[in-house]
Amino acid sequence: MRQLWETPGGVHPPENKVQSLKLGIGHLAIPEKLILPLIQHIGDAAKPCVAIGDVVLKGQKIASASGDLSAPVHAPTSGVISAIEDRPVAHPSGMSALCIEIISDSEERWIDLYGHTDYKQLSPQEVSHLIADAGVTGLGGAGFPSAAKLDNGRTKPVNTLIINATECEPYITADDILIRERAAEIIQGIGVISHVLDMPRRILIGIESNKPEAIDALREACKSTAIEVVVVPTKYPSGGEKQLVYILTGQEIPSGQLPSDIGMVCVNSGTAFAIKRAVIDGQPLISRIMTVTGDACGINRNYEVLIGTPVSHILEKNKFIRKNCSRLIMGGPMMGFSLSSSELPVVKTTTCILAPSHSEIPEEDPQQPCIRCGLCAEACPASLLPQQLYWYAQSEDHERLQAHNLFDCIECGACSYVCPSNIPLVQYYRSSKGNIINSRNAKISAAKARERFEFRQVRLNKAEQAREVKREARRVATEKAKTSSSSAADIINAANLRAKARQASPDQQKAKLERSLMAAKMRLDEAQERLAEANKSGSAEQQAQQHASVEGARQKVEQTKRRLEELIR
Amino acid sequence: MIELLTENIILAALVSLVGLGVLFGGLLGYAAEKFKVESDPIVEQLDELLPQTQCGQCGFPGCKPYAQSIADGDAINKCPPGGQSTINAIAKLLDVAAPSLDEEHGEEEIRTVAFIREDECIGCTKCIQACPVDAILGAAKLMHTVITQECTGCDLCVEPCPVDCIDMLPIEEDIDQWRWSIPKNQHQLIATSSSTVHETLT
Amino acid sequence: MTFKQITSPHGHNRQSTGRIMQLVLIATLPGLLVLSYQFGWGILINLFLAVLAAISAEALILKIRQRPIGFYLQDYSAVVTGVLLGLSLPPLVPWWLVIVATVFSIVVAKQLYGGLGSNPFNPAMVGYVVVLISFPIEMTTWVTPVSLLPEGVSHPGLFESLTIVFAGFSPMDGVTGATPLDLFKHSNGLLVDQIYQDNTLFSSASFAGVGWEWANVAFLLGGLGLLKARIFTWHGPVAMLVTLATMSMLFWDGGSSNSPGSPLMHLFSGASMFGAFFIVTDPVSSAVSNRGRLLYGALIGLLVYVIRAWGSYPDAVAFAVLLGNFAAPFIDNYTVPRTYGHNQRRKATAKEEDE
Amino acid sequence: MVAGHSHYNKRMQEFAIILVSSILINNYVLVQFLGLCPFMGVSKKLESAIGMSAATTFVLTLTAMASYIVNELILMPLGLIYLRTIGFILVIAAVVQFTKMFIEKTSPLLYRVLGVFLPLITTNCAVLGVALQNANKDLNFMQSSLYGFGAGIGFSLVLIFFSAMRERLAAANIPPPFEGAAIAMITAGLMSLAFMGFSGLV
Repeated sequence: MRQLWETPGGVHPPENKVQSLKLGIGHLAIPEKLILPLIQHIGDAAKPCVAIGDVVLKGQKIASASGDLSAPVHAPTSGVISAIEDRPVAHPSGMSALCIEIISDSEERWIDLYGHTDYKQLSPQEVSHLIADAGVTGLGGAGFPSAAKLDNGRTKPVNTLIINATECEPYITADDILIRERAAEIIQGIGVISHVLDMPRRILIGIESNKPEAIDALREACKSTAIEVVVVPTKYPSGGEKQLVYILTGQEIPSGQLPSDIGMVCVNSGTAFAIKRAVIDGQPLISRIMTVTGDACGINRNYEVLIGTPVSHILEKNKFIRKNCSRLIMGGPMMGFSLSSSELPVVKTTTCILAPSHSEIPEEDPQQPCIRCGLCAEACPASLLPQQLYWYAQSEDHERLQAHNLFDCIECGACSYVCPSNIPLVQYYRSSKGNIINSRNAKISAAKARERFEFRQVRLNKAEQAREVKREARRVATEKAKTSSSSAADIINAANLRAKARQASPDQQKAKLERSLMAAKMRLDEAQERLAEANKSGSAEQQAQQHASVEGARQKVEQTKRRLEELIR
Repeated sequence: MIELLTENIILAALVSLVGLGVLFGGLLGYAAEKFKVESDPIVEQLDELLPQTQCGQCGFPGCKPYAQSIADGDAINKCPPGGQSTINAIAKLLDVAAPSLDEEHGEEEIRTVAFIREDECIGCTKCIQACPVDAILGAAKLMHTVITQECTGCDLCVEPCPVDCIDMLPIEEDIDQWRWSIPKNQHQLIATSSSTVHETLT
Repeated sequence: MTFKQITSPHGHNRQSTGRIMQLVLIATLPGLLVLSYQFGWGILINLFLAVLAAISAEALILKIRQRPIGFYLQDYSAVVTGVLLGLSLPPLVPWWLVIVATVFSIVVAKQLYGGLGSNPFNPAMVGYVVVLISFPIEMTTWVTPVSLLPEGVSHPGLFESLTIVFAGFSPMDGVTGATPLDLFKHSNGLLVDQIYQDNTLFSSASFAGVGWEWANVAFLLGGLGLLKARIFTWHGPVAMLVTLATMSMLFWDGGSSNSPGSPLMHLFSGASMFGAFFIVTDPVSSAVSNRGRLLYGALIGLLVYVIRAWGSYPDAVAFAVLLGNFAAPFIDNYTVPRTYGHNQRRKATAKEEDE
Repeated sequence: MVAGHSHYNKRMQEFAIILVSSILINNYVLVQFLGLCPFMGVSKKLESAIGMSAATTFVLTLTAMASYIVNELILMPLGLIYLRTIGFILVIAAVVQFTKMFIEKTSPLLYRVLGVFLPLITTNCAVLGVALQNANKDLNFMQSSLYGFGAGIGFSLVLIFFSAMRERLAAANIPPPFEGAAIAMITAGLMSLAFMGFSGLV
């Protein structure tokens, strides 16, 4: 059995996973409208590449990635693009972001897909490009674009590929059911990933001990492969990337760095499945497995839900009773955030919709003062001092917060869970992190502003000096001029001399005269044409007028010719 | 010599103390030479803390002169763009109590950015000369526009514009600048029993 | 449908500050029973007075600061301070002395610093020290344990004790006597074995002074119960007791005349166990990290021994704890645990750049 | 050899007693209540407290030595005992001035942070107290300098612990009338209460 390491701290919240595992993966009716936010991942938002009114097929790309850290968005079903505008999005702030709305025609007409069952012939770059093009992002909840993560993995040698199937968050059973029903496809996905990462030495699947059926299914599927299924003791948060890497390998990811910096890549099992669908079946990421659970919902079950389905549509289909529900949570009870309304769409990172009853997750008790009892420090998996961080977050002492390693906090919620005084510690840390980042950015922009200001000062001084030098030269010249006391005649000659110097040299004058001669000739022909015209149709005084202008043009030609002969003599 | 001193005490007292004074004076003179000190680096650190808007609301032509005057003991609460956080930072550096912002120099508002209404701009370059950080793009008789990332919101350009086509717009927050706020200060909580409604934590 | 927005995490375990304080109160029961068995009704009267004074003082201050009284009193911290003071004051002390101690500890040592959680000193010990220094005579007259009472003399009954406490009558002679530590302090030249033979306090004791040894054992049991309930970690109490034992071992020269007593005697007499499990583990005023608590406990153990052996006060747990509290913030700055992803510990005063 | 050894042992024990008594038993700040103004003034930040305690220990040790020399070689033979105070003030002023220059050269930030409290060491009653007490107790040179050093260490120990505590109190929710110096005074009072536990130790 592989040696395991034990992470410090951690809590054991009631799992509540049984309710949603009674039934298999269900399917929902296609919602009438689908809302697809353009930012469903870490990085820059995608750019729409369709217009309002376009008819789109299922799986067609409707927004392309922009910038190096981004992911495209595809149409989850065939239909018509009805709007591209700002809509409220599932985000703790409750603010809105740019979304594309599709009215589905419920014909489910697929775009033609190009699967690559022989992905091994393709080079890792091409396969990674396929993954990127299919819009695959981390489905574990973070939403890091998978292609970017695998490319990171390729720049530095990767010796261990870890597939995260722990799913340590209570209530959520999406990965569990996916493994039970589609283990083989996940293994194929792992094959694709290891191909992209140039065959890492070790491939481990970390799964918690509270999922016996899933473990058997995985062992069955991995029998003939080099993949090792490792059963990890059940403890929240053993599923965090940093925690799982430590549990399986005993190594710690250095602060502020990625697992790829120590030769490891950690991918969620759902993402591996999506990668298989993207590369082998050519299907973009348009739907995901999601748990709908909580006592306020009549039916607790896992569904394969189209991305962009409004939460209200899902709740409707699961006998949801608004009166019983104390709050609506997207994600698990520990790290999920509460939604302000049920009209918000499901996105790629939605692992679960939790509608707990008042008894399940009761109203929050008001916060009592912190007695530094240290239960939070015992629960912290990153072995920080949450009570000191809270103390300095309260008094906004940024220096001390960073000295106590605030940015190593993974916001897992274990400390707030055990805090006897009900202090929302994680919110204190999130807002302090935000403030520190804001003040850091302000400092950077202030430094830039100072640089620009100093450069402007230098520029103005240089211009001033240049003007000064010119003024000086002119003063010296007039000075010299005054002291040389020459008479009035000399001054006139000097002026003439200056004028002649400015006269152009003879051959320049000849060229100028020739040009004016040609111009005069052209005007003469024009005048004659107009004269002929006037003779044909015009009245008497028009003919006289044209006659005069012809005469003038002819004289001009004569005059230029004469000046030219004079010059040649 | 010693007997002479021990008889008349006054002379002894005089000689000993003056002697000591002279001795220590000499010692300190020599030490002053050895420990010569050049310029004061504190101005640099103060300038670091100021928001570099070069707006002049503190009464000085820029941030550096104000930093210099703080080093020479000027009041530290004259910088409205920096606001209370800058005052606290300076107070922490100089280890003095942090006063509140001096109203006479202006209040601390949310950050604003200059914006030129392009249809009214006549291209007179007055604002370009006034902008301390060259954040306005344009040339004589050609269209002017403000580079929003570079503008520090010091509104020095608003006043010289003859057609008054520049106005200061607040920077609105979009979704990835949004930050969690610190929970309401629970010490003033008026909840008498545990079941009171905990108002929404925005 | 709109919903209320509440921060994550959404679940919570059933632990609460009030429940922790209640558990601490329950853990003091064994000690309370043994003490009142040994020393009569005095302890219970003290306890009752102290708790009453603590709650009313806290309620008064909360009223002045317009804070919701019910909400803050429900965390039982005032009751705990009252109980700790009640147990540490000598039985049959005058009532006003208990009131002064409790009101001073609640008002000055706790509420003045902003209520529960921001008081740097342990309120109970501050109250005890204030009273110990201002009224030395009342504080050092204890009651002789029940098994040593001369014939025909028994502990004053409840009513009689009340008259002693409130009306100020002096108890019957023979009822009051010295504590074992007192005896050692003023043993002026007697060899330890001599003290053990001729003084009844020790001769009929099993290992460290009649009555007191069982009280300490009872508090030890209460403390172990709290340890099992994971209310606090073992670091604080163990560090203190180990240091106290090793110090007394170091200076234990086989019972010569000026020896301050055997390690066993020190561990099980006076307020050692009570201090180790109920005062050193007060989370608010002690150090924060595990390594910090080790240092904090060791410092207190050392100071207890130093003052007991060479100081002028017989039992120094209160002074040692206050000195420990005084050093706790400094200890916290230098005992920050190593965080995940960092190769070595960082000081709390570390600047941004150094890693 | 044994005699030498025991003699050596006795001297070591004597030094230990001097040090323990000057650091803990009659600590200059919390038991003898000397040197309270820098104690209250500099203890807002830990860094400045450490800087101040180093400077004060340096001055105290130097003063103890210098005042011993001045007292033994000049004042005693000339019988000018009544000139002790003025003489010691002269010595202290010189030593502090020397330290001021030394610190300004080596670490300008510390010099800026200590600010007015560095020259204030001259008037710090603990420094004068040490010098006068040493002179009254007619100790030899080694003992008096050890007393000075012990007093410095005692002052530093208490100042550093107090500043760490005040930094924590800065974030506590103290009723407004008691914020700042008031709560510092009360905390110092409680600390001196704790130090009374050491009375009679030696």
